[in-house]
Amino acid sequence: MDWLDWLLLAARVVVVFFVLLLSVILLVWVERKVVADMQTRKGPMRAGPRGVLVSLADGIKLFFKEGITPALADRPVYLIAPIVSMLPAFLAFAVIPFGTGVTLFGRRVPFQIADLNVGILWVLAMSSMMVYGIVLAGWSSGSNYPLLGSIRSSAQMISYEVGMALALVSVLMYSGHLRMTQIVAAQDRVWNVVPQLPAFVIYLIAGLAETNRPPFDLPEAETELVAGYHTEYSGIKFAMFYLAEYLNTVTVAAIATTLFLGGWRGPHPEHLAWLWPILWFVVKVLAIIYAYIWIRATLPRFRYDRLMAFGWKVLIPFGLVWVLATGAVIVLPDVYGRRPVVIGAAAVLAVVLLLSLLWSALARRRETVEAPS
Amino acid sequence: MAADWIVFWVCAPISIGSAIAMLLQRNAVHAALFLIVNLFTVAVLYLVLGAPFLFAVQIIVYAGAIMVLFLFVIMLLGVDREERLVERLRGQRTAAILLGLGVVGEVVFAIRAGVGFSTRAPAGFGAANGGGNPQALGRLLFRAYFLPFEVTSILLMVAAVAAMVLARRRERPVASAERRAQEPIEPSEPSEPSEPREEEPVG
Amino acid sequence: MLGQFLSHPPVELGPIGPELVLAGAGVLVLLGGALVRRRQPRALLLASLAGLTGAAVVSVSLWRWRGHATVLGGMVQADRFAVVARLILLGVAALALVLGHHYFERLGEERPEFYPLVLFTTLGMTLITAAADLILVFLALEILSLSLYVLTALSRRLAAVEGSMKYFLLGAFSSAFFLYGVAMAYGATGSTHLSTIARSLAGQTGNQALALAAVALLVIGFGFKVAAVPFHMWTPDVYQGAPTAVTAYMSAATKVAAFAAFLRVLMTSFQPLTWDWTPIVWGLAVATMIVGSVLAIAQTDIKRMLAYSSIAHAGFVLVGVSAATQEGIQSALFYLLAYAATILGAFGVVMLASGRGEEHTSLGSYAGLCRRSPLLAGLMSLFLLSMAGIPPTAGFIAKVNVFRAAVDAGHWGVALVGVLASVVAAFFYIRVMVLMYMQEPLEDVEPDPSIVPRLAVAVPALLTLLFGVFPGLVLGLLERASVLRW
Amino acid sequence: MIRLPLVLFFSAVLFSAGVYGVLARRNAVLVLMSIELMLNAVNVNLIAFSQALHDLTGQAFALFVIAVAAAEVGIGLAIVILIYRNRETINIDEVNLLKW
Repeated sequence: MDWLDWLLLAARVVVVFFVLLLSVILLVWVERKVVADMQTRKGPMRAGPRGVLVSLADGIKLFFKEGITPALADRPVYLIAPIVSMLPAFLAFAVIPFGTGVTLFGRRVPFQIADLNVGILWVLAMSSMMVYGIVLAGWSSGSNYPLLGSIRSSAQMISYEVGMALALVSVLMYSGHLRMTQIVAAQDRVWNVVPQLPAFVIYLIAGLAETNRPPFDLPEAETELVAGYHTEYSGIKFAMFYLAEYLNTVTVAAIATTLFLGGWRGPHPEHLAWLWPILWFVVKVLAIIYAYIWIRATLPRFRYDRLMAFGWKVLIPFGLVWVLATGAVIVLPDVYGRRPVVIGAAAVLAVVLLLSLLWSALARRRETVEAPS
Repeated sequence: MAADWIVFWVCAPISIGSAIAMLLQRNAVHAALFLIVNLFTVAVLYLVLGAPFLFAVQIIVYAGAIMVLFLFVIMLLGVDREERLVERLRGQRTAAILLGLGVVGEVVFAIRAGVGFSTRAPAGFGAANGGGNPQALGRLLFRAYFLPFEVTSILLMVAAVAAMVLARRRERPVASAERRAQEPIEPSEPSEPSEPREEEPVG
Repeated sequence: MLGQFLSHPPVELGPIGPELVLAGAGVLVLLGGALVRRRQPRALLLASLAGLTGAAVVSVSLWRWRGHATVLGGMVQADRFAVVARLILLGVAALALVLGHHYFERLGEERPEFYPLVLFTTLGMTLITAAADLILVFLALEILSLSLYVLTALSRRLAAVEGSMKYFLLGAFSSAFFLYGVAMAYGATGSTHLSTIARSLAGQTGNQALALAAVALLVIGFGFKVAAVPFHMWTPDVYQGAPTAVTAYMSAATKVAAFAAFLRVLMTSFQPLTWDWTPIVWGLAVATMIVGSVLAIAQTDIKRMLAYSSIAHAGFVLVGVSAATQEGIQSALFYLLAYAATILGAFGVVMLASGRGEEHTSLGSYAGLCRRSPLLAGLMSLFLLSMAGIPPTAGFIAKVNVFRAAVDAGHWGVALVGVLASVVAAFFYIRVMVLMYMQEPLEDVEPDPSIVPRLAVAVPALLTLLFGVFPGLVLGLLERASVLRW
Repeated sequence: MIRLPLVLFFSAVLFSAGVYGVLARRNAVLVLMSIELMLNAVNVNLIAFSQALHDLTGQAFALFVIAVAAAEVGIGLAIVILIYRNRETINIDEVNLLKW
């Protein structure tokens, strides 16, 4: 690598950083508008045309607001928590290929910051880091509501991370690669969403929980916990949490796009061949985000025990069965050939497993109906 | 000066510094945070030492799961108040320092005594890492080491069952109310003081 | 695609058959305890016993194993040493299950987890006796330790929980040392296979200094598990705090398993360094025998006294280990067999004689036991005599064998210290007998009248007598089992 | 490539820091964290050897160690919670019902 490579890398980092920030500003506006539309309201209208500058105005307001540190706060941790909550979202984006790349100065510039050979694990690692910001914020505030929110969130995020990891595992088993570019390359004929639909659904649900979006926004549950983990935060530090939350949403959507929706793939004309993939990528990410907003506008918040029960008793067993099924589909033909007996037996087994899952879920439903606590 | 050399000399001092800071920290949460820093720097060292897969695993498992569990327990128990660093048993700290120095000394001796390390395999690490580090590690795990792999699964199952058995509060009959009324609320256990915190919901 | 991963080397599952049976039984019993609505502890007990029996049958069939010496990528050794050690462990587990079933039943507590945990612990123990790779040794060690920490805390008594914490913290501490030792061995020789390490050290291609560091660290790790002296601090508390049935199990089985692995690692991997590690083992043996015997005298609680006595016994086994010969292995194996039977029986009697749970474990409550229950007093005396090493019992033969092995290997001093320590130890064993037979009962403790646990205690008593009178019954088998190759 | 003795020395320092923590700290959770530090130091060792020997066994072993560490922490914290429920303290000096 010479200086030009380093320069290009730095340029990509800076561009991605600012595009992400910009996207968050737009996203907040989009969310408010969409939710308003679904509730037949108009939403923000004042700042800019159709209120598009509303979040910018919010940001400026927060920036100039007085930052208050509670007397009981643990100062250093209180200060680093917002930063810690922002970092993983940015870092996770580093491995996502958002386009094919372009040739500049006679060298190939991929539209991706770093193509790690453990890309999918990097994503997992960063999503497991997301919990720290919230946990530390809640603890360091020296107050009860934040602490409760953070304890809830650490349990919630760890639990749903298992489900998310299972979804990722089945994808990586199916595509046989850990590297993001290769996973995208392996989707040249069929997007992973088709053969891996259950994993996609698991990932989307777990992603909601990981980003603490409604209906999984227990850590901040404003009706019960004031504002949860960021109750004691104000000004720019609060803005950072806000930013982190939306950044996480964008990142989760981008990962889902890359792993399941074929990444930047899509039909496009030869003209401006480098631009179309980026557009496809953005469109797909927006579609997922739209679905998230829709869910937010539709579903009420989960009760905490239901949330944990769903994560552990439905999502994780289902994910495990799916990993098993994926493995069987990949491996059995190699071992036993494509004999109808084997396929039949496997199908019967799969049906039995699914039925037993269903049965146990129903049985539990009956129990809770019988004995309300 | 190679890049990995620089990375090592940046990470190793931070790592040792944070380990020592963890030991001297009175507040349990701060100590946990320093341990997280330590684990991160060590993960980066794994990357430099040719183990990218372990780098990711280290962050996912240690920093992402184990340390969160630690923080969770520290917060849940509310044991994060300051700990007295005054030693109760006299000389224990001295003994600890001596033992620690002993370990370092032993290793230094071993290293100095065995200067010429036997690097038997002339083939480079690239050959061992054929097809990428995760792939090579996977082949190793599922061929030569598949018995330990399965044994690990038993270990994890035992651990899961065990943790559940230990941390579960004494079970109440979940069934209908009349059965609950007939049974004594606590299984009688004369040798133990009653637990006042029994009524809290399990988190 | 993943299919390429499947072209693995031929799989010979025979030599881990006992472990497979145990794992299957463990999972079944676990599911049975968790899912079956009307939990039947007796059904769980019978299922577990069936699993143990199956594992024992498979182990016996391995006596005439004709396949490769090591299987599954060199991970598991299929030799007779492992067969014998496994059989001892399985027998101990079966008796302990019967005792434990009775213990929790009498306490009125439902502990369906007890059975699968004992099965998994036994799995770890049997696996460690056959493990031919340090990675597997480490994993099996962790399985057995982790389950034992939980078994210790199973009764939820305060003393049990505190014992469990002490056990856990020190056990995890020691396994870190063990692990450091394994890392050193790997660095010194480039392998974790026991035989490859030995070949590398014998051929002088390995790094001797690192290997020595490895031996030292491994000895620390094993020393904790077998409760050898500078590393014995956890033993009294854990043995006293744990439910007595669990104490019986772990005092007997842990020592057998840990010593089996210890013997295998030292006598195969580090055989080329024999001259370097025997002094360490001597030192441990001497310290362990003396400290164990002397501290036992000061105890006023029967469980603590037996704990110190088990520490002293670890010292006697170490005497056999330090001989570093085939005779040494044989004598150590016989000692372990005799010790397992004796300590299991002794703790069984303690369980039956001390009321519900651990109500009466002070030595004082043993005064006049022969009035209240002549049978229990008689059994206890037999076990105490065996521990003291007095003739018609297995303990006598075991001690004689161990000392002879040491003397034959030229270690006079260790044998002499051993004899002296036995004399000291005999004092407190006989003191308990005097209490039982010659004093009036102080407290009115009704010993447990149940038949089944008494039978479970009578079996080791019979074995103690049998091996004491006709040691030839097993010595021949043990001789053929005490060949460790690399 | 970083010289092996340097890495070994580094890991020995980490390990002995862990040893010190186990022996000198009184809070059970911190003792547990110190044990994690020791295991971590061992992993550094294994991976350094793995690189020096051009052999992946060390990395596979480190993977197993991480799994075991996770299991150990799970059980250890469960025991800590259990003891806290009984005694409202996790200071291992105050847990002195049983003698050393």
